[in-house]
Amino acid sequence: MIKILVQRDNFDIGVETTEIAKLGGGALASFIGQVRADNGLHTLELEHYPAMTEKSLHAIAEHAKAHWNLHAITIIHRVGPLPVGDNIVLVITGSDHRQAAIDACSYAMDQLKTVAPFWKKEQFDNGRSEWVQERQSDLQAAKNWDD
Amino acid sequence: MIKILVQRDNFDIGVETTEIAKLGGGALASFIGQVRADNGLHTLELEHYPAMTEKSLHAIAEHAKAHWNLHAITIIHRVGPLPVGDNIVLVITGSDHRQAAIDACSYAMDQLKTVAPFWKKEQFDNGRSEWVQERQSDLQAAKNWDD
Amino acid sequence: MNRTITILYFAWVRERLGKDQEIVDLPDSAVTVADLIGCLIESSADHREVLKNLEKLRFALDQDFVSLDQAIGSAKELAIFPPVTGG
Amino acid sequence: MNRTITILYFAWVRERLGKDQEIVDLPDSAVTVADLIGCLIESSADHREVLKNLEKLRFALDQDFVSLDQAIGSAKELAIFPPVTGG
Repeated sequence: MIKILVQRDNFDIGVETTEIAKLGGGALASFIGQVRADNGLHTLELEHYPAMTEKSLHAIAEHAKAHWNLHAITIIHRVGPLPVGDNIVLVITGSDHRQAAIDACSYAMDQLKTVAPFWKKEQFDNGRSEWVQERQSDLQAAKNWDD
Repeated sequence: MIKILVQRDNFDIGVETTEIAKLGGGALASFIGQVRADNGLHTLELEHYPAMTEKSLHAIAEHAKAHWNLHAITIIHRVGPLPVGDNIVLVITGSDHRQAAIDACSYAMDQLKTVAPFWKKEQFDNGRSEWVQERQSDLQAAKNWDD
Repeated sequence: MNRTITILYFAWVRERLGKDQEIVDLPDSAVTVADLIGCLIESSADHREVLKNLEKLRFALDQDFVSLDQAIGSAKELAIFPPVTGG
Repeated sequence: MNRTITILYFAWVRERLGKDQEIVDLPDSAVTVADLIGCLIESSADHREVLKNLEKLRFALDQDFVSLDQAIGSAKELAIFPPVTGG
């Protein structure tokens, strides 16, 4: 099972985990990214390129599923204005083996950060706003999966 | 926050995730292990050594929290008879950084498999039962964190 | 037979140009993405300003990342945006 | 002044011995865990049978893993069990 959702609404890790657990396997890894209260940050505005997002998330999920022999992978990414503490992204992987589940989840997150067409704009308490810049550490993390 | 529970009851990943999310950080990694339907397996019976389990899980959690600078780590391990599909173990880590959260979660699972005093007995549909044996791959996985 | 292509802009590229897309004529001389960017740069001072540092931008042709020397071929859509920052 | 120590058994060790714990006298000659295991082996045919392959067993003294050459010291509790299989 591959499940990709890009939505304004929140997600529920319990519901998504139960859905993947039904497929068996016994090993479920997940990652949630949330808006962190950094330096007076108020809201993160998430913009994306819908046609390409869909394509890009499916490609990540399909590679992860095939490479780590997953039963299932769910990727949910939110868009729109997200206040501090809100969920941004959820990845869950289901496998027969814990290391495969964890590695595939980690891989999907690294790819999400570097190839999926999302852009974050930070809006601060003082009214200032700023587009988030790419991080070299994210590029390196994604690159490390190439070998 | 370090939260360690060894219990017969099930756990709820949604509830546990929400608790860790309240501490901030923005990066939450989790792993769930469940009873897998292998070769006619009916029930897994989980036995443990209560005094040592507590000590051992705390040591794992404390090392993970210090080494990866976590905000929080929750480890819940079930004991007693667990039918196929049931949850066995949950680890959730909360950090400022996704790789720290994921690595700490992976580390805790590897340690759980090799130093926490739990024993699994498999009970099969045909009435046969058998104690699970240690796996070399688990020992190797735990060892890989030593360097 | 005048070919056209849709140009999409995202994030600060969209904000600075004040538009999220435009449809442009594709001259026969525009073979690669770089050629097309050259035409856009000629089209206004805003374009010239926003597109001056190409190494700060990324390009997707029909929803696939491409480099500047990629041939446009029969592509319908070129997206121009800063490096992605999702996840 | 007779010292005693509680021996705990788990998993198939417990099943084969038919008990989950026993309290044993600790002779002055028993300095290390190996010495104590030696005394247990002498105590019954069941013990001898179950404890014959020590490399298949693990030992915890007052809830810490120890090797056979560990000194017992003032420990109150020795646990004997197969390799753990939790998680």
